[in-house]
Amino acid sequence: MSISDVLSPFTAWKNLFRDPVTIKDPLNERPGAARYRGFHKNDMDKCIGCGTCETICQNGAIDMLPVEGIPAVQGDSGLRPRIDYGRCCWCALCVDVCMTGSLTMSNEYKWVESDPDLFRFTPGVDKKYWDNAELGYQRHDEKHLMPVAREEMPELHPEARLDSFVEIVQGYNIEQAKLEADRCVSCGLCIATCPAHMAIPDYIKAVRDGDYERGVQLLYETNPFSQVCGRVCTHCCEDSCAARHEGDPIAIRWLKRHIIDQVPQEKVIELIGKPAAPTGKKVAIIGAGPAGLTAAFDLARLGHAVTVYEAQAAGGGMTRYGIPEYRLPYNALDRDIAVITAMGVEIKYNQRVGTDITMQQLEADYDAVVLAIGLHQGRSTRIPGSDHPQVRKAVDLLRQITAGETIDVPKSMVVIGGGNVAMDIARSMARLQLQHYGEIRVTLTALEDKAHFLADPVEIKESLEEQINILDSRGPQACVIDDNGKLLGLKTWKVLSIFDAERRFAPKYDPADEQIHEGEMIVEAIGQMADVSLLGDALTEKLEWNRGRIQIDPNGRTSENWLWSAGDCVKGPDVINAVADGHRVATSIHRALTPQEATA
Amino acid sequence: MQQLYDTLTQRFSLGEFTRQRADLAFITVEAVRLHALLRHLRDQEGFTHLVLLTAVDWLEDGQFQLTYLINNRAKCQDLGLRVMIARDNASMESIHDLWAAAATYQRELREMFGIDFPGSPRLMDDFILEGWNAAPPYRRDFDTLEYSRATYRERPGRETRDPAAHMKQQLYGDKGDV
Amino acid sequence: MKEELLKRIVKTPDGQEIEIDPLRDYYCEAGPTVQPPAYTAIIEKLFNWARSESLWILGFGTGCGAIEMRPLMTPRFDAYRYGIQWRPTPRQSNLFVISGYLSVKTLKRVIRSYEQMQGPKYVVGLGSCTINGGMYWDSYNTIKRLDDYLPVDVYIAGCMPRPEALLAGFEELKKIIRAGKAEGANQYAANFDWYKANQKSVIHDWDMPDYNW
Amino acid sequence: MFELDRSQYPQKKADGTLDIDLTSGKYLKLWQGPQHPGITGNMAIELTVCGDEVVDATTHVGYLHRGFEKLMERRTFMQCFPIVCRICVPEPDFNEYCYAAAVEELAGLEIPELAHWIRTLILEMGRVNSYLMYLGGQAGAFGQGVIGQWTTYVRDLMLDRFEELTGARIYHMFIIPGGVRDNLPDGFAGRMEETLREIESVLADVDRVMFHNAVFKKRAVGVGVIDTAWLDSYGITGPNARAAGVAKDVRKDQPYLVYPELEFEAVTGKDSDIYTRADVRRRDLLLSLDLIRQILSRLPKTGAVMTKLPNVLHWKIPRGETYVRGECSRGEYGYYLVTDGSGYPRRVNVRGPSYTHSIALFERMVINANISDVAALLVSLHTYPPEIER
Repeated sequence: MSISDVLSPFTAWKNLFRDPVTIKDPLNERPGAARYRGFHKNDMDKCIGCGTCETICQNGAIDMLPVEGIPAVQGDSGLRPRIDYGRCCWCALCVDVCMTGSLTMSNEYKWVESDPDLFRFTPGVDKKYWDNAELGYQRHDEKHLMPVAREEMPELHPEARLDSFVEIVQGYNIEQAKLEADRCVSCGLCIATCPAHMAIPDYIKAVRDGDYERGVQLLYETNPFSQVCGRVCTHCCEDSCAARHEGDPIAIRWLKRHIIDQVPQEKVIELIGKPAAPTGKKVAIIGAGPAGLTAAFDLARLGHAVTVYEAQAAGGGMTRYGIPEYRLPYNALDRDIAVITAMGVEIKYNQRVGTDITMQQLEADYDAVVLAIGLHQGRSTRIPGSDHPQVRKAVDLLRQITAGETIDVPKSMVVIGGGNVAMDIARSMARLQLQHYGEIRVTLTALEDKAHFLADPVEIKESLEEQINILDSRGPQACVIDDNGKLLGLKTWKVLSIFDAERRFAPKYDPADEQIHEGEMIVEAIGQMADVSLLGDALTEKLEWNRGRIQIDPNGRTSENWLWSAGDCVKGPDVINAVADGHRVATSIHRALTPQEATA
Repeated sequence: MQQLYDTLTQRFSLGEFTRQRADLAFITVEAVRLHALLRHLRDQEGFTHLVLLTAVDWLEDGQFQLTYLINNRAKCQDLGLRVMIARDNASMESIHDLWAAAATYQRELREMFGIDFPGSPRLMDDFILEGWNAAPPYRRDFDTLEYSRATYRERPGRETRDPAAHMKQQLYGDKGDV
Repeated sequence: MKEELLKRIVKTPDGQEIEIDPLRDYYCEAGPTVQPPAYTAIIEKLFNWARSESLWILGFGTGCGAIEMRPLMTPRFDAYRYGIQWRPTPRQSNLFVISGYLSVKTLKRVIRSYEQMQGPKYVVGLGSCTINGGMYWDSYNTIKRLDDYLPVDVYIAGCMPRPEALLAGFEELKKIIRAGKAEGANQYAANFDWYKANQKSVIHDWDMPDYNW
Repeated sequence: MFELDRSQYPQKKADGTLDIDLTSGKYLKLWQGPQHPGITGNMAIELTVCGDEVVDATTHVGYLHRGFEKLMERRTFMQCFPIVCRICVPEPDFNEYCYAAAVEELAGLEIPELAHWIRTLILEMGRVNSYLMYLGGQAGAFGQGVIGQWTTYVRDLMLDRFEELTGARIYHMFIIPGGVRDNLPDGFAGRMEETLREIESVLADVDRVMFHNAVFKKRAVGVGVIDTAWLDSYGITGPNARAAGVAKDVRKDQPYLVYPELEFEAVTGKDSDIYTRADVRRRDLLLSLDLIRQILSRLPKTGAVMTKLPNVLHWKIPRGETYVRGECSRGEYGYYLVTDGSGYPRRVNVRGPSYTHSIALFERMVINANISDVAALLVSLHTYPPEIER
C-alpha cells in the first residue's frame, strides 16, 4: 500500500467533465434490434392452422382456436394460434418451426396491463400496435428444424423400363421410408382432404416406429385397397400437406405402399381379424371395382353375406383394366382382392348383369343391391372421321391390353386427350411399338396448355422421358382419311381458349395454325361414361336421374330403396373416391339392414 | 483410457467399460467396491477432482444409477463410475471423507431422489425444498405436471382444438343417415 | 417447524424462568386494516401524486428479472430521474417488484417482506411467470398466478422484460396511482382471509404468524 | 483482522460438531438473506456470531429452484433448448453451449466451422458481462458503489451487441443444438470494437479507483484466503482456483470449440485472497476482450451456421451418456446428459461451479470472519444461486 493508493481513486473526478451516458428518453428512443425477438405477428394469408407451433411450444403457450371469417377448407384447418403471454418465453421455436413462414416476431417489446387475463391474443387477428413493425425476428430461409426435401423414390430408368410393363416405381426401403416419415409433423390437415379420411399421420408414425403391423391395421380401418392406393392414388392429401409450403409434401402415397409391402398377405388377413357373426342378410354388388369391393369388404366384416357380380374375368375394375401394369402390377391388385375374398366375399366373374342375370332377379334374391359399375365406355370427340375403325377409345384398348388380347399395333399413332388415361394409353402403346418395331411414334395432343394439363405432372415427365411427343393447346378437328379409306392422321388447330367468360366449355381455335399429325391409329382419351344398359328399361324408367347419372342421396341410395350406387359411375373417376364411396354405401346399407333400436 | 481400465482390472473387479470420447469413459462398479476404487483413483491415479455426483432413475429396472464423475487434470481425463443400486430403500456408502464437497451432492440426492447416505453430514436437513410432503421430485414416478396442476391454480379460459378433429367436425363429421 | 420457533421456557439473566411462544410473542396479532382515503378529494389527489412520484422499490431479487434492475439503477437508464429508487428494507419501500417466477420457498419470504412494507404499497409482476406460470408452468415448485397470493397492480409482458419495458410499467403504475386505483394494500386487507388461505394451500410448513407486521 | 490465531475457535465437541450453546447468550443467530443487500442473488446465509465474529455458517439455497432437471425430462431435445439458459442469468450462454454440445455428441451431429467460432464469441462475450457484474458487486460489497455504476453501463453496451447478434438481451437462446441461429449482422465487428474500447477505458478507471485504492486493499488483501489444499476437497475451479496459483482453466486443459486455435495463457494469481481473486478476474476479463478481437479477426466470413437436423418434433437420440464442460466465468460448468433412446432426455444434471463454492467452501471460509466481510467473501467466490439449485 502506498500514497498512490490514496490518491489514485481521485482520478474518478475526471468524469465530472464527461458527457452523461444516460439515454434521454428510454421509453421511445430504444427500438429493438433488427432481429429482436419481440411480440408475435402472424400473416393470416399464409397461416394454414397446422398447429405445429403449438406442438413445439414447450411452455404450452399456444392454443389453436377457430377465428371468425376463416373457415376450415382443404389444406387450412381454419384454426389460428392464440398465444398466452403468461407462458411465452420468446424463444421463437414456433417461428422456426412454422411450416409456412407465416409466424414472425416484431421488434416491439412493451406491453403493460393491470388485468392479467388480457395477455392472450391471436396474432394477425387481434389488432396490435406492432402488427406493421418491419423489423424483428424471422426464420432464415435455409434454416429449418426439419428436412424439407423429399426422399427420392428409386425408379427404373427410361431405358430400362421402356420395352416392358415392369413396374417403374421401386418403393422405398425401410431406411428411406423412415427418413421420409420423419419429415411429417403430424398436423393431420391431410385427413380431411383424403376422400376416405385415412388416418395418415398415424400410419406415418407407424412407419417411423417401424411398427408395420399397426400400420396395416390403420390402413385397413379406412381402405382395403392399400396396394392399389399406395401406387396409383391421386394423392390429393399431398396437396394439403403442411410441408409443401416450404418444401416437398410428404410422400404419403409411397409410405402407404411401403407399409403394405412390408407385411405378408397372410399376416394382413390375420391382423384384420375375423368378420362378425353372420346376420343372415344378403347383399349383391354389381362390379368388382374399388367401390364395389370396398362395400363388399365392409359389409362382409359386419357379417352380411355378400356376392359380387363381375362382368370381366378378374376383379379390380378400372384399376385392372384401365391402369397399365407398369403403374399397378396385377399381382399387387390380386393381393388386395385376396384379402377381401378372405373376409368371405364371393365374387362371381364373367357374370354380366343384364345378360346373365337380371336386376329383377337380384332385387328378388337379395336384401340390398349396390350398383358399382364404373365408367367403362369411352367418350367420342365426334369429329369428322371419328367413326373410322382405326379411331379407337382408350378404355377399350387398355382393357384389351390387360386381357391379353392381340392388338394390331400401329407404327404411328395419335392420342387425343391430356389426362392420365391419355398418358396411360400413349405409354402402353409406346411400349408395344418398341416391342414390335423397335421405335416409338406416338403423338399426344391436348386441348390444355402445359401449365394446365389434367394429367399428373409425374405422368407428363415420365411420358416425355419415354419419347412421347406431347403437343399442348391442340384442338382436334378431323381424322384425315385418304380416298382408300386409310387413316392418315389427325388434323388439329391451335387452341386460343378453352372456357368462355362463364367458365363453360367453349373452345376457341385459330384455324390459321393447322397441323396434321401422322398416325395409323387415333385413340380418343377424352373421358368415360357409365354403361347403364344393364338396368333394363323398366328400372331405368323408375329411377331418378341427374344429368345422365343416377340420382343418389348423400349415402349413395338411389330412389329405389333396395338399390344403392357407388363409385365412378356416380362420382366420376378416382380410386380413393370410389373407396370412400364404398364405405359410405356399406354404412348406409348396414343401417338399413340392421333392425333399428328405438330412436332416442 | 483403455489402458487405465486394464490397469484397474488387475486390482479391482470392474463391470462394463464404455468409452465415450478420447478423454471420457464410464465404468460400471459394484457398490461395495466403489469407496476403495475411488480412494485408489484419487490417491494413485491422479483423479483428484470430483466433478459431480448424481443419480439416474432407471424406474423400469428398479434401480438407481449413481454416477461419480472424477477428473484427472494432469492427463486431461474424465472417468465416470456407474454404481447401480436397488431403488427400494436406496442407500449408498458416503464419500464425504474423500471429498468434503461430496456431502452437498449427497444431501441433494437424499432430498431429490430419496437415496440415503448414512453418516453424511447434515444429510437430513432441508436443502432445496422446504416443507415438501410429496415423493422425492426427481424420481421418475413423480409426475411434476400432475403435481403442479393439483397444487397451483392456473388462469382459466384456455382451450385448444386439434386441427384434424376440428376439420372433421367442420368439413365431414359424421352426419348420420340422411 | 424449526426448533427456535417452538414454545419454550427461557431463563432470564436475573434468574427468572419465563415461557416464550415466539410466533405469538414476537409479533402483533392484529391483522391489516383497510385505510380509507383522505377526507377531501383534493388532498387525496395530492397524496396520490406524491406517492406516484416516489416509487421506492424493495431490493429483493426474487427471480431472473432482477438482473434488469441493475441497468435501471445505473446511469444508462437512470430510473432515479423518474422518482424510482431501490431500498434495502421493506420498511422503506412501497413497491415490490416480483421479478419473475416464485418458488414456494421464496413466496414465503415474499409474503413476509410484503406484509412488512408500509401502505399504500404496490406490486408489479414481471414477465410471463407471474401471469400464468410462464415457462415453469409444469414445475412442482413454482406458483403460477401471482394474484392468488398478493394483490398485483401492474404486469409487464416479457421473459424477461427489458429495462425500457420496466420503465413503461412503472409509468403505467404511476398513472394508476394518480387515478387512485392502486388499492392493492386495501384489497389485501379486505380479502385477507382469502389471500391467507391461498398462501397456506401451497406453503406447507407455515411457521410464521399470519400477519408479519 | 484478528490479532490472535482464531483458527482453533470455536472449539469442537467430541463428535466433531461445534461447541456452541445458543442459549448461553454469548451467541446470536443472524440471517443474511434472502432479502438482504449483502447477498448475491436470492439465497441466504444463516450466521452464528459471537460479537462481530462468525463462528458458524449455513448456506441456504433453493429459493430459485424450478426443477429444471425434472422439467427437461418431459421436454423433447429441442424443447429443452430454450429453458436451459434460465439456469444462470448473468452468463446464460454456457448452459446453451454445454447442452447443445452434449446433445450433438450423443446424436452424432457435426456442426459447421463457423458455428464453432460464433459459439466461442458468444461465450467470451458472456464472460465479459459476468465479470463486469462481478466487479461492480465486489466493489459494492465494500461500499464502492461507483464501480458498479460504471461496469453496469459498459455491460449494457455489451448487451446491445448481444441484442443485435442474438435478438435478445439476457436470455439469448442462440446456441441451438445443431449450430447457432444466425451469422453476425453487418458491421458487427466495428461496433464490437467500439464497445471493447469503451470497456477498456472503464477498466482502466476501475484499475485506478478500485484496485489502486487504499480502502479496497485494506479490506481485501489477506482476507478470505483459500488454501491450495482445499482445492480438490471442495471441488474449487475457475478463478477461485487460479487465484490460488493453480492454472485450472478448461479452455486450456481440455480445449473445446476453437480455443485450441486462439492464443492465450490462463490467468493466475498467487495470494488467493479477495484482492487476488478480483485481480485475476479483472485480468481474465482483459483476456476475454483480447479473445473477442482474435475471434472477430479470424472467423470465417460466410458459411453455414447450422447443420441439417432431423425433424425435431420426433428427434430421438440413442441410449448413451456424456459429460460436456466449459470454463465459465465462475469455473467449470458442465452438463451430464443421459439418453435412453427416446425423444426425451433420461436425465440431465447441471454442474454449476457455485454448487461447491457457495456451500461447502463458503461455509468453511466464513468461520472466524468479520460480519462486515461476509458479503465481500461471498461475492469474492463469484457464486450464483440458480446454478446451485437449478
